[in-house]
Amino acid sequence: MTIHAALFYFFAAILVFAALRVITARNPVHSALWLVLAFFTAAAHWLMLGAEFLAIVLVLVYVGAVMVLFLFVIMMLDVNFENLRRGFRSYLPVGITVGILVLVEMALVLVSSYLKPGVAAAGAPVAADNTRALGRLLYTDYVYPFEIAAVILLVAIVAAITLTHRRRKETKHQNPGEQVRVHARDRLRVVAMPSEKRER
Amino acid sequence: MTMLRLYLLVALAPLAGAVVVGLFGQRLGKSASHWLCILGVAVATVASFVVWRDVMAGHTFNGDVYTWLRSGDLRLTIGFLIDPLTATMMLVVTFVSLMVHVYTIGYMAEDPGYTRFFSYISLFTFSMLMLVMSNNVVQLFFGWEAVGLVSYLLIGFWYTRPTAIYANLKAFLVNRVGDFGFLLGIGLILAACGTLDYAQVFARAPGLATLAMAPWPGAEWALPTVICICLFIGAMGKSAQVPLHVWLPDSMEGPTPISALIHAATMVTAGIFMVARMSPLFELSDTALGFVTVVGATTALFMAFLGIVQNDIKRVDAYSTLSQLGYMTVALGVSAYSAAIFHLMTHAFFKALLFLGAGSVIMALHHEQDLRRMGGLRRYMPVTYWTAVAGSLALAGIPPFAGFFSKDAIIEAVHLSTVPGHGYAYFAVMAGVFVTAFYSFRLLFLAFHGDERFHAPEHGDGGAHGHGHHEPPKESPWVVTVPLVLLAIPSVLAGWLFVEPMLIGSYFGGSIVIRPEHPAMWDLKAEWHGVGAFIQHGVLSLPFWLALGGIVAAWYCYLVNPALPERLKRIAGPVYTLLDNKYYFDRFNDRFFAGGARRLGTFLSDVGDRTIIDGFFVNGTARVVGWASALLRHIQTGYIYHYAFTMIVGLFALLTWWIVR
Amino acid sequence: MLTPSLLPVLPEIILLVAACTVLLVDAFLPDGQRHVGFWLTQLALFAGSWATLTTFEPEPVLALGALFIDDMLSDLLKFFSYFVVSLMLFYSRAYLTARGLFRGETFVLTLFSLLGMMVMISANSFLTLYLGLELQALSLYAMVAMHRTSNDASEAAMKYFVLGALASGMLLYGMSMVYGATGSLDLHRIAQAVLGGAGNRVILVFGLVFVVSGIAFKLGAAPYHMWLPDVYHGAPTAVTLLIGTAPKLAAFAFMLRLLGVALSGLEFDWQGMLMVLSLMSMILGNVIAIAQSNIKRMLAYSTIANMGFMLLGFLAANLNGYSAAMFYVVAYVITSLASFGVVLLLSREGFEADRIDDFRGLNQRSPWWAFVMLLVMFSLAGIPPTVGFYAKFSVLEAAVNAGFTWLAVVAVLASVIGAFYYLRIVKLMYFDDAVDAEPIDARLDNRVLLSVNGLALLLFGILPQPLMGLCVVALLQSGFL
Amino acid sequence: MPYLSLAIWVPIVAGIVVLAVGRDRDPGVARWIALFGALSGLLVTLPLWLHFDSGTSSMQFVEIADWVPRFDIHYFLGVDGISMLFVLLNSLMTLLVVWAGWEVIEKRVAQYMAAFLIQSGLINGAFAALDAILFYAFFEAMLIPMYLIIGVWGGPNRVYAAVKFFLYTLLGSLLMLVGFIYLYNVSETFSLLEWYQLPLSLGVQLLLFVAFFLSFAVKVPMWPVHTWLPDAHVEAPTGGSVILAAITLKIGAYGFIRFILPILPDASRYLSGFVITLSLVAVVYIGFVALMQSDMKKLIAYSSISHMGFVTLGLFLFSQLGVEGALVQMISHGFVSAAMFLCVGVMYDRMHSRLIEDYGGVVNTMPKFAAFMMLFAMANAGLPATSGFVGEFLVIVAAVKASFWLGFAAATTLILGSAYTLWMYKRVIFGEVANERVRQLADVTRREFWLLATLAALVLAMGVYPKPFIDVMHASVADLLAHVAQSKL
Amino acid sequence: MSILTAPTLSHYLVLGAILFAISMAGIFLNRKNVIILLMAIELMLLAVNLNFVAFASFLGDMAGQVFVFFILTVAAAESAIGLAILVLLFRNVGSIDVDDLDHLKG
Repeated sequence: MTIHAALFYFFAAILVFAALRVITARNPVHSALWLVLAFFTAAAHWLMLGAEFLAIVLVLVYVGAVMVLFLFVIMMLDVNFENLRRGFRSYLPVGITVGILVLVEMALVLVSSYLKPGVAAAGAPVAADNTRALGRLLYTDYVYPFEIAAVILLVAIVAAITLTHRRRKETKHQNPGEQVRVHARDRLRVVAMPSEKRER
Repeated sequence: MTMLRLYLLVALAPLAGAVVVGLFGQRLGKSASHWLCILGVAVATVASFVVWRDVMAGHTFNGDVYTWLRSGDLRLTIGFLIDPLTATMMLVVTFVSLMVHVYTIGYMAEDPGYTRFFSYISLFTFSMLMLVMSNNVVQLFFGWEAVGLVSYLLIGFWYTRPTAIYANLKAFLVNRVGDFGFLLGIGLILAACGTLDYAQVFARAPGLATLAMAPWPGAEWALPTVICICLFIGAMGKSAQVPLHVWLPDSMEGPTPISALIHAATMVTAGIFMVARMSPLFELSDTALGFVTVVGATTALFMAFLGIVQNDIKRVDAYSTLSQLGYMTVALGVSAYSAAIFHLMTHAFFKALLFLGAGSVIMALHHEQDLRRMGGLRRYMPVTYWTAVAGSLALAGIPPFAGFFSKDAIIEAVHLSTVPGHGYAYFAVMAGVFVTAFYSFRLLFLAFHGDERFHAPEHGDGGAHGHGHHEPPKESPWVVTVPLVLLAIPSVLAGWLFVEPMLIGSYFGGSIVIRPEHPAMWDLKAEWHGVGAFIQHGVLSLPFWLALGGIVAAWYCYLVNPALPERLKRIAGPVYTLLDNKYYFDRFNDRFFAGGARRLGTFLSDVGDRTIIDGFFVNGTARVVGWASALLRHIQTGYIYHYAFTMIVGLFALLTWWIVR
Repeated sequence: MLTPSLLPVLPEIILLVAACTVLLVDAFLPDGQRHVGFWLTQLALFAGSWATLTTFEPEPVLALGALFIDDMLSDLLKFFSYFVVSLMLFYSRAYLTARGLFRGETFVLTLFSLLGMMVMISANSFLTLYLGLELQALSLYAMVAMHRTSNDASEAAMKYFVLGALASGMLLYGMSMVYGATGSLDLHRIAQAVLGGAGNRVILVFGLVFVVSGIAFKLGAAPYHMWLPDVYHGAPTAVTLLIGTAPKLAAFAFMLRLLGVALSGLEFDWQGMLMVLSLMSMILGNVIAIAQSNIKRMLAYSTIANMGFMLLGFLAANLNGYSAAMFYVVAYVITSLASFGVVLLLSREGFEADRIDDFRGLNQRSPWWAFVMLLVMFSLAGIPPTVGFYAKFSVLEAAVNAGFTWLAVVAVLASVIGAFYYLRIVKLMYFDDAVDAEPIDARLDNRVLLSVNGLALLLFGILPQPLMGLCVVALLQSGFL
Repeated sequence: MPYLSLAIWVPIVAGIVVLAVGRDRDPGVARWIALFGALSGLLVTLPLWLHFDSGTSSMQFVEIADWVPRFDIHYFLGVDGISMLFVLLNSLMTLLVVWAGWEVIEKRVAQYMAAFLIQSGLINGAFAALDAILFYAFFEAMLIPMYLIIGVWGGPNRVYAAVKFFLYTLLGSLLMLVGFIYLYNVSETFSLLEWYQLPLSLGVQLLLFVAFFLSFAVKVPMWPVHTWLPDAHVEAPTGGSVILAAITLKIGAYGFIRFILPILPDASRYLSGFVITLSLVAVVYIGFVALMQSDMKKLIAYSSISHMGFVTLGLFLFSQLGVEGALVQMISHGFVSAAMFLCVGVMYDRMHSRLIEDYGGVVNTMPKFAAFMMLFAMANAGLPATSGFVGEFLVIVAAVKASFWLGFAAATTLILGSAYTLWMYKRVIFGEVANERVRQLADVTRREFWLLATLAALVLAMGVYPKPFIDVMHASVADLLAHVAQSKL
Repeated sequence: MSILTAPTLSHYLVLGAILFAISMAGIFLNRKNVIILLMAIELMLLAVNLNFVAFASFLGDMAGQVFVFFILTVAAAESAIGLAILVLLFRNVGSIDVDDLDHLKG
C-alpha cells in the first residue's frame, strides 16, 4: 500500500463521513461546517490528482465565499431548528435503500469498467504547471465560456438583488435619475398671488 | 301504342282526381271534389271496359312505360301487362270503385273529412289498378303497398277514435308481416331468374323446378316451394288468411264504403290475384299448393264460424269476407285459379253490395251497427232490403245467383283435386257452405225481419248519437240506393254469364297456367255439360242442401225461436267463449308479439344500450380515465422530496434497465 | 470592427450589450418611464433577429475555438426565439405593469435567459451546452420568484431551483461519464469517438442515462416532469409564458445536439429510453390534465403530453424524425404562446384568469378571443385545420416510418384522452354563460399580435409546407441526414 | 371552372363573412347572407350534376395541386358517380338547414349560420377529397362546427352529447390516421387512387381494416359503437340533427366505399361476414330499441342507425345491386331523416318537448303538418313510391341473392321499421287532442311548408323515378366492385 | 490484486458515486430544511467535479479541469440565487420547512 493509496483512503473516508454528516446533522450550521470539511478533503483529492489550481479555487471560492454565504443565511433566517429534524428517521430506511441501490449500481459499472490495469496506469500529471496551463486555456480556447460564466455571475447578482433587495419605507435614498433630470422649475415654484382682495 | 295511352288513362285518371282533390280539396268544396273524383273513376271504368273488350278480342299487351331503375343486369320497369286476368280485375276494380264513389256522396255527406275521403279512395283506385295492371313483380309490390297505405289511412280515417287508430296500425303491421314474406319471395325470384318481369320469369319458370336451396347445411328445400310459400305469405297478409287475418275484422273501424271497396271487394283479393298471376310458379310445387289449400280451407271454415257469433253488422260481413277469401285460396291451392278469380269477381259484387247495404242500414240508424238493435227494417228500406236479399242469396250460394256458380265450381275443383290436404279442404268447404248460409241469413233476419229493436231504451248508451232517433228509419238517398241496385245486378247475373267462359272456355288464355299434374280444372272441364246442367247438378248435390239447411236453421233460430241461440250459447259454453274470443288470436298476438317486442325493446334499450354499451364501455371508460386522473394527480404531492424521489427512481429504473439487462 | 471569427456570434453580442444597456438605463429611469426599457428590449430583439438574418450562412460555421456552431438550425431556432420572446413581452406588458413587474430587471433577466437559450442552441461542446443551460435556467429561477409578494411564486421558484439543480447534477454526471469515455467535450469529436468504437460502451450508456434524464427534465418529460405543473402554476403568468415557450426550442436544440450529434452512436439505446419517456409523458400528462381546475396547471400537463409527442418524432432518430420533432416544437410553441396570451389578456389588476372557470362564457364576452382560444385548444388537441394537426401528423409519420407503429397507436389513444380537457375549455367558452361581465380590453399592439398569433395557428395548419420545409432544410443544411 | 373548389370554399367564405358581418343585435343580416351563401353553395354544385359524365368510372372535375410536398400531400379533388351525389345532397341540406333555422334560432344567429356554412364546405371537401390527408383534414375539421352546434344550441344534456360525439369520432379517426400514415410509408403517396393499386399482405390489410373500420363504423354508426348518435341527435338543435343524420353519417359509409373496400379488398372479403353480422344486428337490435323510445328524436336517431345498417349490409354484399342499393339508401335516408328531424323540429319549436307522451292528436290542429309527416313516416318505413323503399328493396333483394337468411334478417326491418315509425306517428299525431298545449298548436308556417314540401317532392321523385339517381353510379360502382374482386395479396 | 493498491480511476469514480448517492439521498431524505437541500446540491456538484478532475487527470486532458472551473463558477452563482430564493421564501412563508412547500400540488 503506497502512501498515495493511504492518503486516498484517508481523505476518502473523511470525505464520505463528512458528506454523510452534511445530510444527517441536526443543526444546519453543523451541516455547513461538515460540508466545509468535505470540500477541504475533496481539495486534497484534487491535489493528488494534479489539479492544484482547482483545489485552491475550491477552498477559496467555496469555503471562503459560498459556505460563508450559507452560514450567513442560516444565521439570518433564525429558524427554529428543534423542529427541523422531525420525521427524518421514518424515511430513513427507504432513503438508505434507494441510495444504496443507486450506489451499488453505479459502483458496479464503474468498478467493472475502470478497474482494469491498463486504465489505472494512465494516471499522470497533466501539466507541470497546472495553474498556468489552465489560465492559458481559459483566456484562449475557452474565452467564450469564460464570458458566459461572467454573464452568469452577473445574472446571479441581478437576481439576488432583485429578489432580496427591499425598499424599506423608512429608509431614505437618493434617486440619481431624478436628481439628474431635475429642472429649476421643480425646485422653485413661483406662485402668483393676488396682491389684495378686490372689493365687489 | 295507342292502347298504351288508354291504359295510362285508366290508371292516371283516378290519380289525377286524388291528387287534385287531395291538395286542393278544401278550396274546391265538396261537390267539385266528389265530381272530380267520380269523373276520374268513371273515365277509368269506361276505359277499362274498352280495354276489356279489346282484350276479349285477343289483343293482349305487355310493355313498359318507363324504366324505374337499372342496377347491374337488373332492369326494373313500370309497365303494363294487359291480359284477360288483368282486364277482368280492372273491370271489377273500377266498377266497384265507381259504385263506392257514388255511394260515398251519400254516406259521408256530413263528415268533415269529406274531400279527404274522396282523395283517398281515388288514390286507392289508382293503386289497385297499378297492382293489377303491372307487368312485373316490383310494380305489383308498389301497388300492393300503396293499397296497404290507403287502407291504413282509411281505417284510421276517424283518427280521433282510439279503436280506429289501433286498428289501422295493426292492419299495417300485420300486412307488413305478409310483405316480409312477399319481399323475400321477390328476392328469391330475382336470385333464381335474374329478372322480375312476369313474362321472363314465367319463361324461365320450368327451369326452376329442379333447383333447390340449402337453408342450413344438410337440408335441402325445393326452390319453387320456398319461393311460392314466401309469396303466399304475402298473400296471406293482404288476403287475410289465418293466422294473418287478425287485422281484417278490426279494419271495420273505417267508414263503410271502404269496407266495401277495400276490405271486401278489391284490396283483400290482391293476394288471390297475385297467386293466380304467379300460377306458373305455384304450379311447380305441390308442397306449396298443399300449404295454400290447407291455409285457405282453415280460413274458409273457421272464420265462417266466427261470423255466427258476431253482433256487429259489419263484422259479420268481415268474417264472411274472410271465409270467402278462404274459399278463393282453396281454389288457388287446388290449381283452380280461374275458379278463384271467378269467385273473386262474383264476391266483389255481392260482398260490396252487402257492405254497402249494411252501410245503408247503419246510416238509417244513425251509425248504429249492433244487430241486436235492428230488426224489421225491410218495411222502411225496401231497396236496401231486396238488394241485401240478393246479396245474401249470392253469398249463400243459391242458384242462380252468382255465388252459386263460383262456389260450386270451387267445391267441385276441391273434390277433384289430388293436392296434399284436399280431403281436409273438401270437408272444410262443405261445412263452410252451411255456416255461410246460416250467418248470412242470420244477419238478414236480424236486421230486416222480426221485431223493431232500434227503439230500445238502451239504444244510444254511447252518448255519441243520442239525437233524433224517434223518427222511423228511412230509405237512403238515391246516391246510395243506385249503387246498391247496380251492384245487385251483377250479383245476380255475373255467375251464369261468366261461368262458362271463365271456367271452361279459354277466357284467361295464357294468363293462367295449370300443369297437367293438377287435374281439378281439367276434370271439371271434362265433366262440363253447359250452364243448365251445372245448375241441375248443383241443385242435386250436397252443397245446395247444406246452404238451404243453413238458411232454414237461421230462420228457425232467429225468427221462429229467438230464444234458441241464447240456449245454445249456454250449452256450448266453452265453444262459444272460444268463438267469441276469435280463437284468442288477438290476445296471443298482443301478449306474445306486441308485448314480447316491447319487452325485448325495453330490455335491449335499457340493458343493452344504456347499461352495457353506454354504461359499462363508454361511460365506464370515461369513468376509469377520470378516476385514474383523480388518482394520479395525487402523485403530484407538492413535496420537493417526492418530486426528487420520482426523478431518482426514474433514473434508477432507466439505469437498471439499460445497464443490468 | 468585428473580426470575422466573431461575426457568427454577433446576435449574442448584441443581446449581451443590450441587456447591459437596459440594466444601466433602467437604473436611471423614473417609474413612469419603464417603457423605455421595454422598447429597448424590443429593439434588441429586433436587432438580434436582423443580425441573425444578415449573418446567415447556409453552411455550418464553427467559431470561438469550435465551442460555438452557427448552422442553419441554430439560426432558425434563434429566429423563432426572438420572435417568441418579443411576443411574450408584448402580451405580458399589461400584466406586468399591473403587478409592478414592468421593470428593468424583468427585461434584463428575460434577455439573459434568451441569451442562455441562444448559447444552448449554438453550442458545440458540453461546456457551452451546460453554461447556456445554466444561464437560461438561473435567469428563469429568478424570474419565477420575481413576484416577490406571492407565496406561490416563491414556492414555485424554490421547487424549480432545487429540482433544476438536481437535474443539472444528473446531466453533469452523465457528461462526466461521456467525457471520461471519449476524452473530449467537443460534440463532433465525441460523436466520432463513439462511432469509432472508442470508449467503454457500458460507461457510455451509463452516462447516457444521466444525460437523458437531464434532457428529460428540461423538456418536462415524465417521470422528470414533476416540477412543471407547480412552476407553471406558481410563476407569474408572464413568466409561465416565457418558460412554456422559448426554452422548449432551446431544449430541442439541446437534445438534438446531445443525442442527435454527440451520442448518435448510441441511437439504439436512447431510442428505447425516449420511448419510455414518451409513453409515460403522453399518458400521464393527458390523464392528469383532466382533473385540473387551473388552466395554467392544465396547460402544464398538456405540455408534458405534448413533449411526449415531440419525443415520439425525435426517437425515430433520422432526418424525418428530427424535422418532425422540430416542427412539432415550433408548432407547439406558437400554440402555447397564444394560449398564455389569452390567459394574460383575460387577467387584470388583482385578478389572475387562471382558473378554468374564468373562461366560462368567453364567447359572450368576446367572440373573437373565444375563437382564438378555440383555435389554440384544437391545435393542442391536433384537430385540423390547425397547425397542431400537422405537428401530430408529422411525428406520427416519423414514428410509423421508423417502425414504431404501436407507439403511434398508443399516442393517438392518449391524444383522444387529451382531447377531452381541451374540449372542456371550448365547452366553457361556448356552451356556458358568462359569470364575469368585465370587458376585455388591451393595448392595440397586444390585440393585433395575439390575433395574428391565433390566425397563424390556422394559417400554418392550412399551409404547413413552408414551416415544415424550413425545418427539413435547416436540419439538412446543419448536417443531419 | 373548379366547381369542386367552389363547392368547398364558397360556403366556407360565406360562413366567414357571416361571422364577420353578423351582429347579435341585428340577426337579419346574418340570415340573409347565410341564405345567399347557402344558395350559391348549392348553385355552384349544380354543374357537377349537369356536366357529369355517367359513362366513365374515372374521377371527374379533378383538381390537383401540391399542398404539402414534404409529405407528398396534394390538394387533390375529384368526384365520381358515388361522391357527386353526396356533394349535391349536402349543399341542398345546408340550404334547407339555414332556411329551417331562420326564425327558430334567436341566440347567436351569425355563429349558428356560419357553423353550418363552414361545416357544409368541409363536408363537401371530405366527399371530394382524393388525397387521404386532405380527406382526413376535412373529416376531422367538420367535428368542430358540429361540436359547437350541438353544444351551443343544443338541449339540456348537450355537453355530454357533444363531448361524446367528438371523442367517439376522434378515437376512430385517429387510428385511421395511423393507418393512412402506414400506407404512406408503404406507397410513398397519399393519393387514394394509387392506394387502390397497392399490394398489401392479408395481415396488413386486416390491421388497416381494423383501423379504418373503427373510424368509419363509429361515424356510420354501426352497432355497437352507435351510442353517441342518439345522444347527439337528441341534444342537437334541429339543424344539427338534420345535418348529422342526412350527411355526416353518410361520410362513414362513404369511407367504407372510398377506403376500405378498394384499398383492402382481401380483408374486406375476409371480414365481410363480421361486418354483415354487425349490420344485421343493427337492423334488428336497433329496430327493437327504437320501438321503445319515448323521445321522438331518439327514436328517429335509432331508426337512422337501423337504416345505416342497411347501407353497410349492402356494401359488404359486394354486388352491384347491394352497393347501389346501399348508395340509394344513403341518399334517401338523407332526405327522409332530414325531413323527420325537421318535423320533430316543427313540433319542438311550438311545444318545446320531444317526448311522445306530451303529444297526441296533433292532426286535429296541424293537418297539413300531419300529412307531411305521414309521408315521411311512410318513407321511413320504406314504403314503395317513396325513396325509402328503393334502397331497402335493392339491399334486401341483394341479400336474398347472397343468402336467404341474410335477406330474412334484413327484411325484418319491414316489420320493425313500420312498427316503430307508425307507432310513434299514431301516438303523436292521431287520437284526440291530448292536452291544452296541443290544442293551441298552429299549423305549419309558409316557411315550414315549403321546407317540408321540398323534401317531400324529393322523397317522392326518388321513389317514383330513381333511375336518374342510380344511373350516375353504375360505372363507379362497377369499378369499385372490380377493385374489391381483385386480390391484392 | 487488492483494491488497497494505488488508487485507480475506479477508486475516484466510486468515491464520486458515493458522494452522488449521498447527495441524492440527502435531497429526498430531507423533509424539513431547504438549506440542507442546497448543500446536498453542492455535494452533488462536488461529486461531478471529482469525476471530471479524475478523468482529466487520468486522460491527461485539461478540458475536464476547465469544465470543473466553470462548474464551480456556476455553482457559486447558483447558490447565490438559491439562497436569494430561500430568503424570499422565508419572508413570504415564514418557514424554510420543506413540508410547508406544498401549496402547489395535484
